Amino acid sequence: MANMTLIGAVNDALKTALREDPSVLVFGEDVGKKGGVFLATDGLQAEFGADRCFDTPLSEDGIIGTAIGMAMNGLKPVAEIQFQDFIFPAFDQIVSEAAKLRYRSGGQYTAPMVIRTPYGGGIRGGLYHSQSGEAYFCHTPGMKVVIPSTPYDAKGLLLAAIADPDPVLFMEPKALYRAVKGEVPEGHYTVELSTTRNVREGDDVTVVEKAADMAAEKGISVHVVDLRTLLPLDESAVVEAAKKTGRVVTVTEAPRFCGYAGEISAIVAERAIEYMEAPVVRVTGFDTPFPNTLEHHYLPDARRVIDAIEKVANF
Amino acid sequence: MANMTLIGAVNDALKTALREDPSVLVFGEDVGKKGGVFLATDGLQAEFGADRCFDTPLSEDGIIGTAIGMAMNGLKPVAEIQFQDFIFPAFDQIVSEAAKLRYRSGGQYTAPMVIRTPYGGGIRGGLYHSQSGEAYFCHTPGMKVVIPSTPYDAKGLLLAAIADPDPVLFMEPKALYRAVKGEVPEGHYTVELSTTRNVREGDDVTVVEKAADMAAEKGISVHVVDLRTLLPLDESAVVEAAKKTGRVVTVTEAPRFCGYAGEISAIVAERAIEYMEAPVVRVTGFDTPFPNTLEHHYLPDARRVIDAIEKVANF
Amino acid sequence: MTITDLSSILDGPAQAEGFDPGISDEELLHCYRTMQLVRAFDDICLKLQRSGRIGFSIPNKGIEATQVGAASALRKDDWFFPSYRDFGMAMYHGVDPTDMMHNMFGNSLDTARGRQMPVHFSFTDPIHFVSISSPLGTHVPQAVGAAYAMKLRGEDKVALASFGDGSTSTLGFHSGMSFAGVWKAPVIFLCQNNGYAISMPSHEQTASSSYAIKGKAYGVPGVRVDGNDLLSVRAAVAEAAERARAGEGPTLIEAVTFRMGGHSTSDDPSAYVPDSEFAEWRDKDPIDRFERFLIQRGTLDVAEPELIYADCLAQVDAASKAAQATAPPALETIFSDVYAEIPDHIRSQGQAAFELAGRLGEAAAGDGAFPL
Amino acid sequence: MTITDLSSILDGPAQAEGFDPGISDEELLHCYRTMQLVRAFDDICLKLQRSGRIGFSIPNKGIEATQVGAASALRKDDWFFPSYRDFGMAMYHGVDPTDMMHNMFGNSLDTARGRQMPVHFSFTDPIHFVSISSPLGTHVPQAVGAAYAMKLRGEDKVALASFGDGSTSTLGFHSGMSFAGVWKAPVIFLCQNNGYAISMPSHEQTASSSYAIKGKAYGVPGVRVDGNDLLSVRAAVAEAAERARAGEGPTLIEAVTFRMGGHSTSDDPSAYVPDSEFAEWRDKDPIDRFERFLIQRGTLDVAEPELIYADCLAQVDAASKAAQATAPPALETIFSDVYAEIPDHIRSQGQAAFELAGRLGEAAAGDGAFPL
Ligand SMILES: Cc1ncc(C[n+]2csc(CCOP(=O)(O)OP(=O)(O)O)c2C)c(N)n1
Ligand SMILES: Cc1ncc(C[n+]2csc(CCOP(=O)(O)OP(=O)(O)O)c2C)c(N)n1
Ligand SMILES: [Mg+2]
Ligand SMILES: [Mg+2]
Repeated sequence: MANMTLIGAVNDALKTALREDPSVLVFGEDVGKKGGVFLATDGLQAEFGADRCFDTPLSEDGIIGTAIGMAMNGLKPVAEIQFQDFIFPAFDQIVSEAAKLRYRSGGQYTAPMVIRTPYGGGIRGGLYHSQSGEAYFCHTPGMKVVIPSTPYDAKGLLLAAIADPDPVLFMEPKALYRAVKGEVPEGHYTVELSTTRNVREGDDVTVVEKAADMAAEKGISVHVVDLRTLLPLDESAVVEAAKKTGRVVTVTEAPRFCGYAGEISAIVAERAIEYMEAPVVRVTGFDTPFPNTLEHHYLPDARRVIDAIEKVANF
Repeated sequence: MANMTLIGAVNDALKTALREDPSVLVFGEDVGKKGGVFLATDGLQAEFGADRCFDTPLSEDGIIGTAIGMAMNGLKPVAEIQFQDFIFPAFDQIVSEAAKLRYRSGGQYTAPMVIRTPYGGGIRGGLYHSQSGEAYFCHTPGMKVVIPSTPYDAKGLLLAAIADPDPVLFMEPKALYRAVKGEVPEGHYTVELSTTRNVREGDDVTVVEKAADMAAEKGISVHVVDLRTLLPLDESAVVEAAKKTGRVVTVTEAPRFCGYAGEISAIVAERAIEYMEAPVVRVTGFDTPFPNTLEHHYLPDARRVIDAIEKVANF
Repeated sequence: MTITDLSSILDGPAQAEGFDPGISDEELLHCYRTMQLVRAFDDICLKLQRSGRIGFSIPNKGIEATQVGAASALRKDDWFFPSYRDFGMAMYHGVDPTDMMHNMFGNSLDTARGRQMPVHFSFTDPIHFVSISSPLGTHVPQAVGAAYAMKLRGEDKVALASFGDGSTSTLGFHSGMSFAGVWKAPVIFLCQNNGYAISMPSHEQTASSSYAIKGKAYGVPGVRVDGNDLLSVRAAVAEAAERARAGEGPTLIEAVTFRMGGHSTSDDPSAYVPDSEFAEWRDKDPIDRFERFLIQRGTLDVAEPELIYADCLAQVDAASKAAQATAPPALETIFSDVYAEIPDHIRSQGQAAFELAGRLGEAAAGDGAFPL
Repeated sequence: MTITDLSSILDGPAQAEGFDPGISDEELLHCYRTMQLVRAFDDICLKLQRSGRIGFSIPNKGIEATQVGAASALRKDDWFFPSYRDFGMAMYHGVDPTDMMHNMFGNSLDTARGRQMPVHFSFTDPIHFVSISSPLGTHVPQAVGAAYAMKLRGEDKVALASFGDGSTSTLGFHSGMSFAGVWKAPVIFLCQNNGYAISMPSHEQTASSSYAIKGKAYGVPGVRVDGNDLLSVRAAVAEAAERARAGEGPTLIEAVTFRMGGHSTSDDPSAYVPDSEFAEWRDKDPIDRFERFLIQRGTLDVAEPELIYADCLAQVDAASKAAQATAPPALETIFSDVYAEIPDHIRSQGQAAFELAGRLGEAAAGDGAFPL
């Protein structure tokens, strides 16, 4: 066990995978000599050589396109997209190719690969270094989408993603990179994909995703579920948690309209509406691009989450 | 008035716009000499010349990227993407650029333009000539997303989209291109964006989007709402319709997970849950890529819609 | 642009007395027969489409030499990343036309399990003929990635990415060429310049003086060959493969050819291809030219072509009958192969679909095996 | 790659006795002063960033001649599609450093209304300096579209798209060059080859022999100039602009220069730029070289540079103070400018935010004006 930051756990997972499996490769923009703009790949090129950890030309389409070809042909690419905001030039490769290759070839060709990318706000990145684009990929059958929120999960989920037979988008909450620390086992272990984590048990309101402790002080008992894998989602866990309290608040940073939080609401409205004692509420980023100076007003932080919890609890 | 198909109405709208406004241009792959693979732009190059209706190199990124530049600089581009399935190479230009230009420049630069594209199944197009990707764009603040379902609406909405100061994705249901006919006024008229259309009045179940007449025969009175503009949505109209019957079924062809139908469920669960007398149900494409031979099982057709209406009515 | 300025073996060296193509007669005949098989397949597909039995097909008339010439220069363990207008490559290496017909009908024996449109083949045996995708250009960087894997493992293999003139404008062309140049990946880029991208003439697609010259932007050598000359294409690809296997990196080959028909069975080229252009190219038919060469050197008897074509037709016809007699895919094929394992939400959607189909009496034979 | 093989005016013709640059002294001095202003702006931004008053800035040291040389060859009614490392172009044409500082602080007078990161400028007056986007390369086809509009209306204007060496690998470069070539659009592509794309050395970015040669793939003439020589860049851009205005289409200019520091204030180049490379380029500082030229020809007095720089510093310092004294944007700026008119759903989200901020006592001065 070692006490690590979330980004340290990512780095450790990559090292573990590179050591264990010679078919694993790590590449992307600036991941080699520089070790990544956030230093997630620090030290990898030095330890594993420039054949297995290397920089690429400035083309996300090329990064993902070549990764798919590698994955088809026996390698296990772990590609980095420097910011999730810059994944869109590779959207066609992800949505049309990685996600559909197994299906369209009847399983003859597959793309087992991992796309790691930092996402989310909180670093004063403005429109293009802050976005949370999970919904685009969660609407894409064939993709898996994973978001860790603790160092332990980051390493275990990343190793599970690398071992997975399907393409996985691994979204790293960059605001948490160095903000959270925790115990992380040495060597190989995995956290099973498509399982949720109960962050906190409670009876009054179910909060889906990460949330605050402050509501409890106001006498509301909050049950918090961290989804960990957004797709394929463990829907039953969400439905059970919703039924338990009869009140649901979902929190995501992305814009609300057609976002992931809406999917949670829809699942609840379809499978547990008889249990609901209050509106199913979403606390999300606004339906605007991501601002810069005022990002603290944009983010669905504790103040907004608590406000929603109180409203739902007192409905 | 003339009796026209939906694609005829699109063609008529384009001609009307080209005639009225010298800044309007129509371009894309094969829209010139050939008049488009569906013939939506038939005759335009002959009438308006190759300066105003022309073919482009095979790059959707180039089509949308140049359209944005034209729109910034006083032209009114109406770009065609041959199939919505092929819009993804232009995803970055749409999501990062067209949608965010006004915001990031404080209104100094804007991209008033229309992207027309045929979408949806029903033509045995398999994975890549059948998709309904509206959710990707509806999760993108700054975009408008419009879908007509009658010839009258097709012309009026397209002319409204062309006159709109914001970028509009105009998705044409290709299965309806020649399957529906209707009266269409000559010359200029518009159908206001962000207004819904009550296709049919009823009391028992509200069906959002296009649906069947058959449920009525089974003694269920169905209220059908055609959204027409998916973003910005006239949410109040949806909420009112939901409250009226207390039972809601939403129909879309796209995969369910994180799709547009879920947004409707979420709005209802947030704003009208007290009125609901049954689960809010989605009838959608499955969470798989679009198949070919079995597409009739994949599509949310009348059999599946009626099944859902009955379940909800009898809940 | 005329093709006379191109390096052509059939029109050049092959005209000389005693010319030795360096290829066995058996191999020459296999190439010839494969071209005829492609044409027979096309002809039958056209009939099937016109009679409504299949929805769509893509004709190859005029470009058979490019496909077959390229395939003949490569080995069975090389990887093919084809376009939809390349299936002669698969035929050359022994893919059975019956397996291709299963795809045309999207039936239960289709390797794509009826999920793709016709002509979107996928094979792993006897060659890696990688699942064809409709979005253009995406396979180009994929071929480079597959080639990187070969290189990393020290294998003696190459990847071929084949695409049309129009596809050079896609992002995949740009990224694939960029990465291949930098990585010196063992990949061959074959640009089939067949005159048009649907209705867009090749000379309006780009202002560059040729497609081959585009290699300059990526440090990738570019060559331009007569695409209607099987020997020229074969020679160019053979040389590129040799370079690639020797670690010298990628090559871009422009094969100048012509699509002697519409883009697909849904397309009418008369709106945009001048008659004169068809007439000009008719004289350069790649099968006729190769046939004349084989007859001239005595490899083929004047009477044989007709017999060979008839034999190919019969083979394809039998394939088509077999495919038509095969059941459509089972309902479960909608829900499987999205992931390695079917996740809960897809499983329950499948169960609902199966239940509904059963209730409405629509479940087909085989649907009972629904393994959800 | 050394820059000595490049066409350079300062090192070449300008060395000759009686050389006439064909530019007025006033104009030469304006160029010089603008380069100093860029450097002063950089220097002050670095201090502001190090002291935590701004979050981020992008240094321009070493590439001032490329920016200012290019701008000086264009007119005020031309359109600029810049990268984030181009603001000298705006300064040259008279954008006030105070307006730029408002952006660095993202305050209420920022034209981007505090929505963008620092250095992402947008101006319409006195020039069209089009809103800078972080995603690389996207502005390249946009410049081509804007140029198409100019051409269609028969205007005598050009668009300039400026980008780094790394950005030539993006899709936007490929599509923009393709379309411009075919359309003969009046656009100038300026590739600032400054040695690196963050940590990626320019010679690993592509296997092509230069960036200028990439024009061949698109039928766009490519030229390569000494980017640390203001006169060379100016001459190349002037010629390209003349061609464009005459209807002869686009030009790709590679300006070979060097980024004398990190990619941004967040970057430490010591991990990937060898010291020797910095040393080599230090001697080629574009301001020093131009300064020597001006002093030699008597346009500038030896004592002036220091005064000019001090003057620029004072101007920028005043700008920075003014920006710091300006209030942050009002809360409503989150919700406006998404669309021309605020739609209902955004309006109600804004109302909720405003209500909450009010309740928690967080509403700032100006928020009361929330026009929702
Ligand atoms: C990304 C993308 N855009 C558009 C299309 C529609 N489309 C199908 S084939 C084709 C033309 C292709 O031309 P070319 O690359 O020259 O190949 P050819 O058909 O001539 O062999 C087009 C535009 C597509 N399949 N993918
Ligand atoms: C599409 C995209 N991918 C990645 C990035 C992250 N990024 C920002 S600057 C940069 C390097 C750009 O290099 P170059 O084009 O040479 O410009 P320079 O910074 O050297 O002026 C990268 C990779 C981005 N902004 N956009
Ligand atoms: Mg072609
Ligand atoms: Mg650079």
